[in-house]
Amino acid sequence: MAFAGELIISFFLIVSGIFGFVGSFGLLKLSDPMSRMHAPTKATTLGVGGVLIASILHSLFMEDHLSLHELLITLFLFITAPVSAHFIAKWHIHRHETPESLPDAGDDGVWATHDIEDDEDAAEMPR
Amino acid sequence: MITYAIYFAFACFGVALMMNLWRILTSDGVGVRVLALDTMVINTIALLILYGVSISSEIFFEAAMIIAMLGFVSTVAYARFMLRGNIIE
Amino acid sequence: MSLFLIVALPFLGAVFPALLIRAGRNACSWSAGVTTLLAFIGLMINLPAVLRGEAVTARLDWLPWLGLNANFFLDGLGFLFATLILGIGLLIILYARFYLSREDPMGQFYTYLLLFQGAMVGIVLSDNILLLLVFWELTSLSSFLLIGYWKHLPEGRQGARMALAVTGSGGLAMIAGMLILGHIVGSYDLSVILQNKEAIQSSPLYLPALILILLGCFTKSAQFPFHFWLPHAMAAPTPVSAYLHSATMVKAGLFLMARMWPVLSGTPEWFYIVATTGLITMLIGALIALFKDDLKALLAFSTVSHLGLVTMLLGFGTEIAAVAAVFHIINHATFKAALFMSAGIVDHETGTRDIKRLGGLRHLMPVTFTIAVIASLSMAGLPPLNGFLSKEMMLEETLHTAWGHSHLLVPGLAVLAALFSAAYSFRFIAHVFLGPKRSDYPAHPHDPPVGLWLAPAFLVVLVVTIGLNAQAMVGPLVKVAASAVTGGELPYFKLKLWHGFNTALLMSTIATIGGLILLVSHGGLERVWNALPRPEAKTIFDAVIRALTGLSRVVTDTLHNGAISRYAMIFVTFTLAIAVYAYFTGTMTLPTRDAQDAPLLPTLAWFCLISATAMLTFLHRNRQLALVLIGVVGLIVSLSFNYLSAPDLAMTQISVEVVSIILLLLCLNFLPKTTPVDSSLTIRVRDGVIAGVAGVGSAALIYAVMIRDFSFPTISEFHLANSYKGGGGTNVVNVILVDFRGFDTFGEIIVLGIAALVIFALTEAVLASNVRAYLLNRKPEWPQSGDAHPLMMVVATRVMMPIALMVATYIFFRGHNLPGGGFIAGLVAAIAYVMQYMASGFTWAAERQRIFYHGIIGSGVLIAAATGMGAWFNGLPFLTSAFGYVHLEPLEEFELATAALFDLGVFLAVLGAVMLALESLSRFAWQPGMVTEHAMDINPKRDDPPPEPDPDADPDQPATEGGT
Amino acid sequence: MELLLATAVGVLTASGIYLIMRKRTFPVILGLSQLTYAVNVFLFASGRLAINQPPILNKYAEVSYTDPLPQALVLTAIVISFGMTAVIVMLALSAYLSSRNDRIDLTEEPGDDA
Amino acid sequence: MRLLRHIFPHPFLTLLLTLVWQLLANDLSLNSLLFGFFLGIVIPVITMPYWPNRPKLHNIPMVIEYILVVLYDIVVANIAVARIVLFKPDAARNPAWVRIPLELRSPEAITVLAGTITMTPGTLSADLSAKGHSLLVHCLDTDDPDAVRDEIKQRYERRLKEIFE
Amino acid sequence: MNHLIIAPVVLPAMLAPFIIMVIRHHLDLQRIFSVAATVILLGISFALVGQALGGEIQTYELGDWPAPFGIVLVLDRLSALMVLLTSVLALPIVLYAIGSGWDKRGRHFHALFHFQLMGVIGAFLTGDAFNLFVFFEVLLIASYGLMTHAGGTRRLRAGVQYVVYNLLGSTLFLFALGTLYAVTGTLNMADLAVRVAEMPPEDTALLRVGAVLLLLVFAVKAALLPLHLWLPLSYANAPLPVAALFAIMTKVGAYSILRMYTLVFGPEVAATHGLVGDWLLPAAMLTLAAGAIGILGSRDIGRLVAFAAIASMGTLLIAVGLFTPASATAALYYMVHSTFATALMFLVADMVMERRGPEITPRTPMPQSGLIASLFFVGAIALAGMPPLSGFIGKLLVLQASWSAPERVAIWAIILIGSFVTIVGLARAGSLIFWKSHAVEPEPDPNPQSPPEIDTAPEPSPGLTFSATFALLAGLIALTIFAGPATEFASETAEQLFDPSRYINAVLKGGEQ
Ligand code: NA
Ligand code: NA
Repeated sequence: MAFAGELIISFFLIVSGIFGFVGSFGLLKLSDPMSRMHAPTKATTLGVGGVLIASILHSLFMEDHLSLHELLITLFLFITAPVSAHFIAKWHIHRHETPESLPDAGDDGVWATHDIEDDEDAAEMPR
Repeated sequence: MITYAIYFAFACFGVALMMNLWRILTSDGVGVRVLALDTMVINTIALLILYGVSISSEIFFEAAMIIAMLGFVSTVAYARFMLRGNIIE
Repeated sequence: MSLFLIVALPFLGAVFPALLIRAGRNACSWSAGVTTLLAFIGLMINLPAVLRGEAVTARLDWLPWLGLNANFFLDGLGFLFATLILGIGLLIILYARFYLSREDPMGQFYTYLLLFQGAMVGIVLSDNILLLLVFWELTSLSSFLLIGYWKHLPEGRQGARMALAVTGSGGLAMIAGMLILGHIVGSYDLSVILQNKEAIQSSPLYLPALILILLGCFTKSAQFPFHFWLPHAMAAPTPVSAYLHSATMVKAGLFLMARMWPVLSGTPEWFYIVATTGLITMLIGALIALFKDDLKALLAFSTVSHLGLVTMLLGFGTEIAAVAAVFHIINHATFKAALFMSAGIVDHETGTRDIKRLGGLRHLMPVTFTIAVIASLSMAGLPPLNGFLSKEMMLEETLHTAWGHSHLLVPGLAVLAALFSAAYSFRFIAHVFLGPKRSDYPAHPHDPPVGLWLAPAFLVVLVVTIGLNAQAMVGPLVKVAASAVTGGELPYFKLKLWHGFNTALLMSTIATIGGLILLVSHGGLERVWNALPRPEAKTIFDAVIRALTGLSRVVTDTLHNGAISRYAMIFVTFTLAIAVYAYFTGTMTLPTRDAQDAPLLPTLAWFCLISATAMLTFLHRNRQLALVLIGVVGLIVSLSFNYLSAPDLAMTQISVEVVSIILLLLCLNFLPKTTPVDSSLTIRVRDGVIAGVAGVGSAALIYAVMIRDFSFPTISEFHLANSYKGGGGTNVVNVILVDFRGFDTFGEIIVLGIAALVIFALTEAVLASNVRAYLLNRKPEWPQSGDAHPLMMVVATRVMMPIALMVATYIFFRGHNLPGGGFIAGLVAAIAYVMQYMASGFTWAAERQRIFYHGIIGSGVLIAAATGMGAWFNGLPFLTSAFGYVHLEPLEEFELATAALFDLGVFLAVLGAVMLALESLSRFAWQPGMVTEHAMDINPKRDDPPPEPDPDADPDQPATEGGT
Repeated sequence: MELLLATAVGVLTASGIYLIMRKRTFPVILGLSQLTYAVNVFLFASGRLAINQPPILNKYAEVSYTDPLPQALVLTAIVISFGMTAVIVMLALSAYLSSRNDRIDLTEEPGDDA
Repeated sequence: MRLLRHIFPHPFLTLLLTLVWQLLANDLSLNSLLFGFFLGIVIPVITMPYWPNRPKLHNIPMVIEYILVVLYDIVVANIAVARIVLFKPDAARNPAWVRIPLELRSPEAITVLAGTITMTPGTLSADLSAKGHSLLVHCLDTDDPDAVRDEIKQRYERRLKEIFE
Repeated sequence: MNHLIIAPVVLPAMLAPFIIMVIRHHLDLQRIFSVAATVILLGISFALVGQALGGEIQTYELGDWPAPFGIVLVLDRLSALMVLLTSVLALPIVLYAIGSGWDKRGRHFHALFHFQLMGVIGAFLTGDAFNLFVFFEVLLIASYGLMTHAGGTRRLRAGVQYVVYNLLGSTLFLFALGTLYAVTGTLNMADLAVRVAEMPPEDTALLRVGAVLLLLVFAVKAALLPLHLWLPLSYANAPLPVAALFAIMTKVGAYSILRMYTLVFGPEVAATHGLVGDWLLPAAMLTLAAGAIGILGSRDIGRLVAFAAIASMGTLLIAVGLFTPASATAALYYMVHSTFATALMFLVADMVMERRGPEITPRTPMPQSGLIASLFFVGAIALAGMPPLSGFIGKLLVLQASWSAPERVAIWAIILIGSFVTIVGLARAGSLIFWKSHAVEPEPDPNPQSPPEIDTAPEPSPGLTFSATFALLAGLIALTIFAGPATEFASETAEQLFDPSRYINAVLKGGEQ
């Protein structure tokens, strides 16, 4: 049992290490800015998730008590990582893309980041 | 066995950290740097937890949790600054 | 009457005119006159005692620690001077009442005058040289006010400043001299000092003390080369000139020389310094007076000359010379005051004091003429007037005086001076009163009312009567005064008009005849005089002051040029220098601790930190990048704290870090986004070197510390031992913060609260200024993206914010036993709110929930303080904690501690402070039109509502939900 | 370990001091921030370094603890310097908005204090 | 009923927070359960003004199904991404933008979808359209953007629609 | 347990939050509470002085933790004197601020004012080195707010400099405390004294560095050259009533030097020998010179008084730097004098500035010119150390105290020449401002929209402002008249200071060390 525990823990540790590496390596290797974003948001998150699971298992198998609070960090990361990525993507769109370089936005005409009010006073106007 | 696995993971995340640093140091756009910093924060969380596992201590949990929360807030703040200038509007 | 009262009366009298300004001119002058008269009477009551040779004393301990005591004594010398001061003072008060015009503020005048009078009386009655110094400097100050009395005259201003500068600086020198003297003797009491001639004159400090004291005397008595201020002081109203610059203040220096005569005189140093100065002053003063066209200037230089005469006599160091000096002081006071008043009358009546515009007044102003002639002839030293007597005595004394090896130098120059003196006296008569009547006087001259001429007339009567019957009139007074000067028995002398035909008479005759010849040839001489290059004292003085001011300005502006970058450089350099000095003057043993080895992880972190710092330093011009790098540094520092067994610190560090970055980002929004290059490469290299040295210094210092053990057991051993049983917590850091050193924390939250208040106040101040208009019209520097409040962020926040608050609560409650506590909890809670503000905007969030951060801060501090004060009710000191364990079925046992309440105060203060600061900063960006109506900019549910409206899924309209 | 920390303090100090001698408010604030890090770590290290000995009392085992006092001091110092940073940031911004000039020196230039 | 709505503005949030507290406290005891529940009530009341509307979850089993699907996708697809990052030359990759027309209307649902897209490897939701009717997705490497779109709609949006609307 | 010792800290610490919480929007109430609290503070201070007069040193152990493990407040003669000085200064200044309307030109004046008092008083009372740092920060951050009160471009920019410079000082403070703790393992000042005295002679270098860094921190506060550079711009651009209050802040620096370098690193302590003597005195002399030169070279009145403050700090630090009981006596007397005189002059400068602007140039006359001129004259006399006011006595005391110092000639020369330059500078400024303006006819105003109002004072209640100034003047006069008792008190205080064992025993309860 203990060996199985060790095995599982080690597995999670190694896998998460690989994903953690991939996440940052992708950030370095991938050339275009949008692609770069992919690697860290997922791989790194997953990597951390793996470490956290390893930690839970470690306390379960090695210290004989159930400690789930690592799940909380996982929860945080799963909620926040997409939002962070979303913001950075918006920054990229804002800076480096034009309405023409993006696919057509359908009925809405334009993507939200490009939806800039020309008139300074527009905010005051009733919708 | 776990010890070696931990070392391996340490190495992976340590190298990851260095790569993030390299990104921060060499990028030309602030956006990528913010992304790299965000990744760096997440990697440090992994390192902290790993370190906790390696010494069988849970003393770092709260710190890791707070870093996770605050890393998000600062990333959003940087991004909002780049997008809107004013981060609280 | 007590001496205290005599000294105090003029000061008391000074108060009345100031209070009576509105009561009219007469009230002012009456009150001044009456107090002076009272003091005079008080003085006269002591006359019999003084004449008996007794010293009247009055003593009061003022500052025994220093030896500065209010001790007064009245002997012959003091009596003589006090009589002059109060007596002539009375006459001046009378004269001034009629002299000053309606526009002149009379009350002010008398106040200043009486202040001066009191100070003078103080000088001459002091039995303590420190006390004397007090009065001495007071005369400088009050004369400054009197000279500058006519504020509209630039000459008055400059003259007053010059007088103050010269006499004030002399006074400062005298302070040093007096202190030395006091130290030699061991007492500052004159009566003691005067007994210690031997000790003083044999002291190596005798010469410094002598020079310093004489500097005071010479400046005050306008001795060469400090004589130049006196003529410029003539810008004062004539009563002032008559009083200060003929009769009293300028004689203070003479008084002091006379006072100190018993212990200071009799040495070659004394003779050569004092007598020579006096002789030169007498000669130069007389010479210059001859060529002055301004009546008062003429009289001023004449005064300089006569002061020189007395100084010279005192310098001779013989008893008879001292008698002559005392006698001449009396005589000069009478005729010179009369002359000043006459000059004042002429000025008053004709509208000019320029001799070139005067002449022929003898018929128009017969009374004035008479007074002026008698006084002038006395000044010229003609018999039978009193000036003649003392001049004769002076000439006689010069005959017995050898300067170096020469027996002719002193008498010769004295005759020359007497000759000039006669000449300008004759000129005063001839060019003002004699000659033909003129048609171009600025006014219509005639004799003034009796009030104006009564005082000089009285003085002239004295001039004549003393001249005719000196021994009876002033003989006893001169005797007691002179014996006070010499400090012992005097040789026999008798003041009389006729000593037979002797050398002195011959010298007098030569002087008189020579004077007449000079008068006749004045026109020619004047052309020669004007053609000669002469140093103009005022020009030089002005130039010196201007240069001094200019130099000060340059020095000051260069040193304090407002460049804090340079101030900081100086600060750092100085600190380094001093620290290095302190280090190398100390001793050092070998290390006592082994350094721990550095595993991979810390090395990586170190590498990150160094790289980020280096990059920050070199690329700081890109401000946004700099903030990212600061973030890296903060992250690594926080990690290091974690690694080095400081979880509390790590959490605090990272929370503070994030809030700081948010603040900086808010601020950078308005600032330029890049820093231009302002310094040359040289400067940058210099700064780099300084910074490098500082870095090496701090690194070496902390390294040296870390590889050594504490020299003593640390106090924290107590904290570790007592944290649980005395403080009820296992997190020792937290127990230290809220209990062992709770007072620090109390101060700390107050700092934070104040910071927020300051930020709030600054915001208000800036927004109340014209900055507001600028902010309203400000355009963003770069195009803003659309979608200010992205949907994803808003929704994520709705979940994250409650969780973050939960985390804050958790951190708060566990802090006493595990890492955490009120401070971190407060920051986390604040960040939770910041998250909300970032998601939906400040206005939207603030509109939904108005939070009075002022109140939160205040309540936080008050809760902390109240918790601290709770201990008072148990008779224990502020911040004494209490804790207990509660066991409630079916719950498990839990702890209740007052420390938690204190920590709640901390929590609230932190939360309130951070939020108030952020709110204030956000207000800069807020614009009136900018009302955020919705939590998120894009909400498809709001824009196209579903076919069947569901009340529970209402769009987030403020109208429906905001009111709760 | 000690050497790493000492050099880190040194580099942070040097960076901070270099930046506070710049002529604009923003880099000076950055410099103060760096200096704050430096001094906080310095103060922390005055209790000597210990790894894995947090001052959280262990009720069950005899273990050694790192010196808690410098930690408490640094905590106070961090909070205080945070307050100070907030004020200087705000003040620098106010000064900039009032004068439209972020120079930190007030050397007498014509029209400088418009 | 109204009172209940004020006490429990977001019942699921209350539940989540109670759970979060248990995780934080990291031990299951009556004390922590009661206190966690108490906070789970108080904190949503405090934050209610910032979450005025009340989204409803209609299909609880579907929630669990969805979570499992997503977790599976994350793990599996991450391996794919790792392969791309580690072994595929940059030039051989085909990054692409994809527009996903949305049927979802609830902001919560859209957020979950966008988050899912980002967390599942190979795709990243970059932006919404101006009125929120389309989602802009970036693909790391795809030859057929339309297939990506269809799979997202089929695999995630469908389920979310059932959960939220 | 004598809770009175902590009362002067707790009172403002409670009042200020109360003001911002409850009566934030009611200026009148704020004023009433503020003045009332200041009066109470004054009462407490007198009571404390009364207790200290007995000569017994009292301690207050916060949290009931024994020294040196907890924080302890110490009431000895010196701390009592300083607390009294602070509250005596505070009352006229708060009255002036109200009378002149300065308190309503920005927000939170009264709250910041009381926080400032709290910081200053705490610094005087504390017996713990780190707690001293905390109170330094309290008083500093409150001073940042007061210095920038009411805003304005130049004030804000000067404020940035003031804050930056003091932040450097605070950083240095922490470096010093870290070093001292690292060497001695304690923070309590009495305990520090014990341990420093027992320091092994072969290991003093680090201690010396710590000690000297601490001294430099205090030197910054005390405006010792060349660390005084922050002062002119800050004080001249602060609201001048605030600058008047700051007269006590520089004294905090002087106090700390006196305290630390008699108690902990005293003249007898071998380990830190020569740290002060070698350079503090010359630096103090140069400070005096720089101040005096600055007075002569000033173009505006605020700066003039700021330099006068520097000069008087120079004189004070000369006395402090001699480190003998006699010089400490002189220093204490001069400290009180300098506080009142500087404050008085700042208030007078404010009156002038409010009426005719800051420049020292001839201008049109101003309302109440005569009265203000008299006050200026008296203030100048005090600052220049001319008789009859206490400045002269203080100067004599300092000169006297330096008699036995080897640097006597230099000290005397600097002090006396400094006085001379000061006199010339003040006379020049005073005659230009008050006399020359008398000469200049009220010219036709270039801006017709602001007609000169000659007879109306700019303050809402000039009665209050003048009373406040006269109160300070009365302080100076009292200090002069009662110079005997005052020096007696100072000399006993100095004796207590130079017998650190009394302090140590009181704090460590006879020393279980
Ligand atoms: Na306690
Ligand atoms: Na600091």
